[in-house]
Amino acid sequence: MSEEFEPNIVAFLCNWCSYAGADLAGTSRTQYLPNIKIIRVMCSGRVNPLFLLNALQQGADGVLISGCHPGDCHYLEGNFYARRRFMLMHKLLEHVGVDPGRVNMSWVSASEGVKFKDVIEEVVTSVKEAGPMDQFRRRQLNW
Amino acid sequence: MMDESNPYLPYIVKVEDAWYETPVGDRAVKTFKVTFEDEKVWDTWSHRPGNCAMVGRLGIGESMFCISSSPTEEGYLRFSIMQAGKVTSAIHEVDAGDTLTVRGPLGNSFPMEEWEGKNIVSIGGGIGQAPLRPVINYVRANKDKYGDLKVLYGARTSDLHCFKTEFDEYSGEGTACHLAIDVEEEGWPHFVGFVPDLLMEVAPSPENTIAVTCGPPILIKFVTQNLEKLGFTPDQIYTTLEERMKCGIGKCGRCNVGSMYVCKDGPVFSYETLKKIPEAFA
Amino acid sequence: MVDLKELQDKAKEVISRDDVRRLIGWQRGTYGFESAPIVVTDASDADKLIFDPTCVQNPASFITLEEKRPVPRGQEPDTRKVAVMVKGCDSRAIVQQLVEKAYPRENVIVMGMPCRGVIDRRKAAALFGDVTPDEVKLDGDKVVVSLNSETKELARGDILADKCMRCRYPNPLVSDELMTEEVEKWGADEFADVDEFEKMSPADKWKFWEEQFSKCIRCYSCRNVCPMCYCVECVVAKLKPQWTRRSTDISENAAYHVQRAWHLSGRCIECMECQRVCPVDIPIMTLNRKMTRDVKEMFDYEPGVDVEAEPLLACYNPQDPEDYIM
Amino acid sequence: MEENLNYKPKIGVYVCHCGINIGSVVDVPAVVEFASKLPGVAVSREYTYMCSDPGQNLIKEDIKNENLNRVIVASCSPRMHEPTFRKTLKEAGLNPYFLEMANIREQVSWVHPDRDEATAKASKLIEAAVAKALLLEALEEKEVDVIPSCLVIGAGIAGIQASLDIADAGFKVYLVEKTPSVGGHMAQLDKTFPTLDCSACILTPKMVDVANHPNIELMTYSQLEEISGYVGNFKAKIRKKARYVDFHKCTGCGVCAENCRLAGRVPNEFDELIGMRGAIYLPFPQAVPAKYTIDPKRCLQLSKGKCGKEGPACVAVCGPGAVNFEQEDEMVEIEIGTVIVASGYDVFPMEKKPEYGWKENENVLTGLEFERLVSASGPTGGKPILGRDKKGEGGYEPKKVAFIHCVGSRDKSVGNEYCSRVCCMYLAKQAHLIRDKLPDAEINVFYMDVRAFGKGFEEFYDRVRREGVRYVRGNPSEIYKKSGEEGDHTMVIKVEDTLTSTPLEYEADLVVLGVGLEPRKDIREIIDLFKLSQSTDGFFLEAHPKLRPVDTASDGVFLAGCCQGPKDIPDTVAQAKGAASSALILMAYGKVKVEAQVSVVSPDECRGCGFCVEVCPFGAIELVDENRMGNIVKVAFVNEALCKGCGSCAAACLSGAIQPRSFKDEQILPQIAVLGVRP
Amino acid sequence: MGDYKFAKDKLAEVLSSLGDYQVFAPTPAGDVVRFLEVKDPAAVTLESANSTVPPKELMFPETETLFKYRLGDTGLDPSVPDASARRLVFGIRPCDAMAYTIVDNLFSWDFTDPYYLNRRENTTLVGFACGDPCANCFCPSMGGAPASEKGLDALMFDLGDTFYVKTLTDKGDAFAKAAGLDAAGDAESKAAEKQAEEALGKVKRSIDTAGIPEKLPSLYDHPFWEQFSDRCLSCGICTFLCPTCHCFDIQDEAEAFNARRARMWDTCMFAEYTVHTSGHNPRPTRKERTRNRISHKYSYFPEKFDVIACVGCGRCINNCPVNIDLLDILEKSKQAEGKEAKTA
Ligand SMILES: Cc1cc2nc3c(=O)[nH]c(=O)nc-3n(C[C@H](O)[C@H](O)[C@H](O)COP(=O)(O)OP(=O)(O)OC[C@H]3O[C@@H](n4cnc5c(N)ncnc54)[C@H](O)[C@@H]3O)c2cc1C
Ligand SMILES: Cc1cc2nc3c(=O)[nH]c(=O)nc-3n(C[C@H](O)[C@H](O)[C@H](O)COP(=O)(O)OP(=O)(O)OC[C@H]3O[C@@H](n4cnc5c(N)ncnc54)[C@H](O)[C@@H]3O)c2cc1C
Ligand code: SF4
Ligand code: SF4
Ligand code: SF4
Ligand code: SF4
Ligand code: SF4
Ligand code: SF4
Repeated sequence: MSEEFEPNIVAFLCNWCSYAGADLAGTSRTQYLPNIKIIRVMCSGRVNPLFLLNALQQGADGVLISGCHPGDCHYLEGNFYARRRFMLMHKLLEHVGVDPGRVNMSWVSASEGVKFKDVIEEVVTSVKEAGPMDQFRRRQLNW
Repeated sequence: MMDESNPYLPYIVKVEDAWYETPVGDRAVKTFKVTFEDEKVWDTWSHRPGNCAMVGRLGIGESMFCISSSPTEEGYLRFSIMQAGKVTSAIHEVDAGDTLTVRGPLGNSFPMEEWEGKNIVSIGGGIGQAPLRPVINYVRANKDKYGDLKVLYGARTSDLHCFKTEFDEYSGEGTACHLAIDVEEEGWPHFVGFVPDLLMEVAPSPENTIAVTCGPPILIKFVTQNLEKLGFTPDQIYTTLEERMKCGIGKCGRCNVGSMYVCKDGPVFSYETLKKIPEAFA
Repeated sequence: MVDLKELQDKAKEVISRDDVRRLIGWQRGTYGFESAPIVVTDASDADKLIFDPTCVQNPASFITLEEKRPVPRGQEPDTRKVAVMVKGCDSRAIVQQLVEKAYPRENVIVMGMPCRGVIDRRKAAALFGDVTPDEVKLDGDKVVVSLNSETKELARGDILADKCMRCRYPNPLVSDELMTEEVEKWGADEFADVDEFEKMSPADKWKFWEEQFSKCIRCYSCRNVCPMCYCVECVVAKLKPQWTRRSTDISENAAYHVQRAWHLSGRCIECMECQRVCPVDIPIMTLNRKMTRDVKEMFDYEPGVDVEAEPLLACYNPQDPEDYIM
Repeated sequence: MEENLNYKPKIGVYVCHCGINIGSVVDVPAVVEFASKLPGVAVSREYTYMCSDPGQNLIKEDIKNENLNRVIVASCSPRMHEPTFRKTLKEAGLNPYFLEMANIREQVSWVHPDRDEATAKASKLIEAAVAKALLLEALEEKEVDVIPSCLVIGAGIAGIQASLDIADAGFKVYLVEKTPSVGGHMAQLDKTFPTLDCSACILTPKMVDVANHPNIELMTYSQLEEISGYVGNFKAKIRKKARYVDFHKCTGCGVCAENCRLAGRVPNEFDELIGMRGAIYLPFPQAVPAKYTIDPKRCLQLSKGKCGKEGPACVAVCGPGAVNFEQEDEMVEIEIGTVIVASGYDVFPMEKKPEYGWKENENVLTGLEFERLVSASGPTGGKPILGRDKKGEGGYEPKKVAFIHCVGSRDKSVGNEYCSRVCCMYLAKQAHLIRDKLPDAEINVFYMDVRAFGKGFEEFYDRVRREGVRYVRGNPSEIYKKSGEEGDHTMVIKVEDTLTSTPLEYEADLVVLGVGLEPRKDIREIIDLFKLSQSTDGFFLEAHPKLRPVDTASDGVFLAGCCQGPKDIPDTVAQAKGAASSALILMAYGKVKVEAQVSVVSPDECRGCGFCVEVCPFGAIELVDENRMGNIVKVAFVNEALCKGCGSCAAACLSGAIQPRSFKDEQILPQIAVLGVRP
Repeated sequence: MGDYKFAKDKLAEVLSSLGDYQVFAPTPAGDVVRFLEVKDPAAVTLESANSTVPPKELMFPETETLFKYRLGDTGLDPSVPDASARRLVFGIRPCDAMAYTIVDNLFSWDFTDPYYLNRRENTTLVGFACGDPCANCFCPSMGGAPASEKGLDALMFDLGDTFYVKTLTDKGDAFAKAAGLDAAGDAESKAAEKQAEEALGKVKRSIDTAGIPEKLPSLYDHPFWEQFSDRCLSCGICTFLCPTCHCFDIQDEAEAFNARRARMWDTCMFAEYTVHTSGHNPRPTRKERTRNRISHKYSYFPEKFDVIACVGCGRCINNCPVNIDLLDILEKSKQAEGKEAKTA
């Protein structure tokens, strides 16, 4: 095994588009990096921006939120809210010194299995560049 | 007794048995019968009716509960715990074979010796029966030392009665048991109404009698009022208080009522004492 | 200038009304350069009210801080109005509270206090030390401090709060009655401080915050004083689930601050109370101002100026920016 | 099985090999072993095909024998088999929502070839599923009855068609029309492209049908005022406006209108104001119902309190004594199970394009005005005569006619980016009509491009061109009167020929503007009632542009016709039939399932800010009074029949007071805790 | 016990020579001063009158692990501090040192608290007399003084160019020895005495506490509390920054399989401090909480431990963002008309 830093990334995917897109990547046997662990939510609008913070506290090196393209939300407007929220949260985290490469968002539709893979690759690369996340991480071992 | 050098360290206890007193669901009461994992603890352990202990689950936290078994029941401790918040929910997940933590005994206790020779009336409501149970069992085990024992107990519905089977046992021994529920139910042979009303109906004589009561604050309030109406003097009435607590050893601060720490100076108080502390009924 | 007598008489009249329960304003503090808030419930206390550059606190906070006592059975809750004196900046809190339906508009009587600036006690302490002035007033472009029967004139920027130097709303944006003439707007806000901060690298930013957040003792004063922080149960205090732990360390402290900055984005009305109260001088506004600026830039949104506005994060525009989204 | 609802979680983990799909990559036995050690896990097993009957039986047996109360299936995507395993749980007597799935096929074995990596990730995903499963709750699946009746809003061709279909299927319809007559825009048209049927000829029979159908309760001159409830169980309040004419007594003879003191002096909306009516009127001769209506704003008696010396003429002449000035609006309350919105469109308001000289010049007409002009039932009896005086005399026939395409469509400057889809064709139709009526006229059509995409459209367009209609590619920048001289009707059209890039000027004495279709000006009324959304063009937003084109975000509310977007009559009718069938499905089945994974509010934590109310795309949340220890406060309340469980509200709520079941913060945070830790 | 001195410019040297000790001294952290472990003696400041955060955190840290364990195991690993370790607090103000003597009562009554007490045991306190008390100090009223020796092992005075150090206990002597301090003479001790007296005169504020502990309970229902509590933010500043406040919360924290039980500062000014799970709160509003804070310090604590839980450092007054002034409250309480304690 190489010594290279393998980031751990938590992804929040909406059930109808992005999770389906990930499924499509699966059914088409599109290989991608295993660094991403997916949490399924019904809508990207469900993702509380504080989840990101929590993920970073828990030790995730990066996060991804993905939902339907604007206008395609299964619930009509959930992703519009999500977009606003994460535009802001992204900026806020950047402001406190979290490398912007750690916080990622994408629109992946149910037909974009390939895009899903590309997104993963891009995210893994950008998180790798940012390095291991130590800023907010709970320092359990020092107790 | 507790680890003298570090009162924050709990004992590990094994759950011997656990069962629901009331139907499963929110605010259910579950009883846990536990023994120390380290049997040597028994050598130094002693508790009295009214004592409490911090029961906890590692990884979640601990909360204060009264030890609901009497010292006369040997070889185990019992706790009856209502599911309420974080810790109690986690404790409810535990079953026979699992472990919990216990830190105690804590707090003061009922002055059982002082009461010798007297009649005892126990008046409880809901989970408030938990601290009364050891008193009842202590008196039953020392029948000769005490006068008459009367047990009054009520809950909202018959389902919500804790220690249901034990009341038959008491009656079998000749102890007067008066049970109540708040609203009519089919086939309920006993009293229907609130405990303070039950008390007036039973109307125990204050003559050479001690009344101990525990239940929700509103119950305690009206029971004491009614006891006074029946002629009980404040020094004949005892109750236990409940305040939020964390350390249980008079340090963390939050359980004070006036200058008293409920965890140390209580939870057992005579009504005579409480009358002087305005915060006691806050 | 405010005629204090007139102000107090007006207050007396208001608090004497049958439908008014309390009146919130300022009174002289016991020491230093800051006044103390006062809640008047009896007309006789109205004489204590003042208004001058020491009146820094935001009285709107106290509307939502008030805890409702349980109403004994058979009794009616006291639903009489609350009168509140507000400066321009404070009034934005009322606007935003109304946007968030914190209370119905008719429940408050807003007494508007056009304002020309208030003292920053830290600046004052640096200039004068640990003292209590006899009087502080604004005279044209100067701040006049009388101390031990001497008077000293200062440029406004030397002693007034930063927020005042960039104030765009010196006149209350909502009020039932203005207590004095409106004043002229003088400030502008270019967010130069935010721009300056943003020049730092992520690593340097974190270094800065790490030092700042480490100091936090989690007294939550910043939250409690904030007129927009009035949740029944704040997420930081929740046990089920527990988002933030009570223990103080850099992880939890940072989480607390980011969480609060997030909750205040599009809601913070820049009264700067949070930063003022922090006993360990954490520059909380550096977070809030960044959000304020971004919210304005990205969504053309300014909280606390329009009662009819929709809350920023409860609405969207299909054309919202999405530049970093893949 | 109630006993299973024990606080101590007993989890069964079932790892599927999926033949070799999973098993060939993931070390399944190792994963099973790993899972068995996780907190709360009582059983951990593997099987070749979990979804097969034996696989499912395995789970069922364990639920029964081991008293399991949570089940994790680690296999394919939950999008595939969640319903399957939910059913398994249900059949075993366990609440189906005690299921959690770990997707170790699509997300692991099919995408990560490395055995170690795949096994590690599969284990993590299962661990996260266990963490969540510990906190799962039992949910109740509910069905509600559907009241077998439908409210149709708008009686244009869309509303008419939908009503007839539903009524024919045997269900009750309440058809509500704002104006005094049914028919909508189609009734205003003369002929219809591309077949040139006479609009009235094909529409009038249907209009009569809706009025006579035993299952249709027609409410014209009426308006929906309030709607509450949810799919299957709506309550509506409808205002029947006072006509001041007794509906039952009026025979439709029309003597009143003839004798009205304002007869011929009130512009008629139906004629796009180019024709006249009286204060008491029938909008057009074929109007249904054929009952007269008094315009309260114009009627002298109603607006001034006095009509002539002898009192209202209409009263005097009406034989049956139908005129009744005392009449008041009537409120009707109905209960319905479904709703079809068919409220139609408005044409582009020319006020937004003053450069075309509409309004100042009587010979610049909108397409719709032109329809009335050439209609046999129109003000000129179908003759294309302009500039008649008030008495309807005089006037001239145009010699040069210009048609302008895309007026108010495909034009960002007026805010309409979309194509109105009918203008190209109706202009072609109208050019043809002119050619028909005025064979010598010079006809120029100015267009951006011609979209003749429908059945028979291109052929029709060809035919029109062959008839000597000249198509000039260009978008006029200005239209103005050539001279101020009396009798000179010539208009100048400034245009750039975009094919040759030459600026040109054309003359015409009749200009017809191909105005586009816009959302109705009063569209908000309906949006506010139903909390419907609008797409960017302002028309109602359908639930899915492809797959649910007649549904809306509000269950049980369907769209038909131009209210959803511009379309021609055939498309309108097709959509109306679609909407009718969607409504019929609900009514015919009689029951509808409501989402179980809906949001709940913890009223003790809610601060009543209403953020969630604003956010909810389905209008499922409202603020209600809550007694908090004697103090009345507002808190959010979720109508479970409306909530779809998207969870947008939860992310908007600052204090976490509102939570979607099965996706609560306390259920997601443990997943994050497991997956966040760096391996 | 002896008299010592060292030149002011030797401060860094003295601090560096204390290698055997873990030394804590007032150090600027951002814009505030706090007692931090001395890493760089040059960073130490003796300028500020009082550290913002009191040195109580050295005995009773903001967050402290009580014991660690692994989830699933039952072995508990208590992290009790070593009582024999050597720690030294340099430059502690007399009020803060006196505060320890008050808090000691709490941590040693009945059950003893090894965490706090072991640290107390192993710590040498080198005080620093105040020459210029700050505006809201009132230590003399509380039995202290700008140069009080209570609870200290040594007391240091700033005599211009030199520091005069008076050792008070064996621990103090050990410190003087370890630091290699020079002997001081009469001149220095006289100067110090004079300075102490002058400083005493400079204390601006005071309160006569006589009768307050007895009176407060009679004011239980008195509306005068509301004059203050109405503007209270219910924040924890006054208590967190009080050197005698000692309340704490206990919580379990788990990280994957590692877990600990820890305690962290808590305050009676927080609404959730006393709330039961049922939602019942015996102190539902700021009135009860304000009353409890004052009553606890000035009545309940003295009733139990015979000493008022306040040293007059003025921190709660200085830092309260809404000018809730302890002395003001106490004065008002003296004026307020009490009534017999309510009998239920
Ligand atoms: C002396 C005493 C004896 C008790 N005996 C029993 C008993 O025998 N059976 C029983 O079911 N309950 C008993 N209780 C109540 C029990 O302590 C609470 O229900 C329990 O602390 C709730 O904790 P939680 O973690 O589940 O709730 P959370 O809301 O998660 O707890 C937060 C913290 O609040 C405190 N707290 C919350 N509610 C109470 C309360 N009602 N009383 C005290 N502290 C509270 C605890 O410190 C707890 O750790 C007793 C309480 C006291 C003080
Ligand atoms: C100039 C012109 C020429 C056209 N020519 C042709 C053609 O030749 N061939 C062709 O196929 N198409 C043509 N069209 C298109 C055609 O008009 C539409 O396709 C058709 O009318 C759409 O019908 P509808 O029922 O959806 O809407 P509408 O006809 O607009 O009907 C809507 C009805 O709903 C009523 N309503 C609205 N709101 C409410 C409410 N809140 N409550 C109650 N009632 C309400 C209205 O009063 C109206 O009666 C033409 C359009 C124009 C503008
Ligand atoms: S006021 Fe300051 S110290 Fe207190 S919680 Fe806020 S930032 Fe932390
Ligand atoms: S965050 Fe600070 S500046 Fe913003 S509203 Fe709250 S207290 Fe005022
Ligand atoms: S930080 Fe957030 S949850 Fe807490 S009070 Fe402020 S807005 Fe509410
Ligand atoms: S989950 Fe979605 S549909 Fe349900 S109430 Fe919340 S926002 Fe509305
Ligand atoms: S549930 Fe949340 S968002 Fe909705 S009103 Fe309550 S506090 Fe506001
Ligand atoms: S510091 Fe002041 S505002 Fe904060 S709790 Fe104390 S008294 Fe109240």
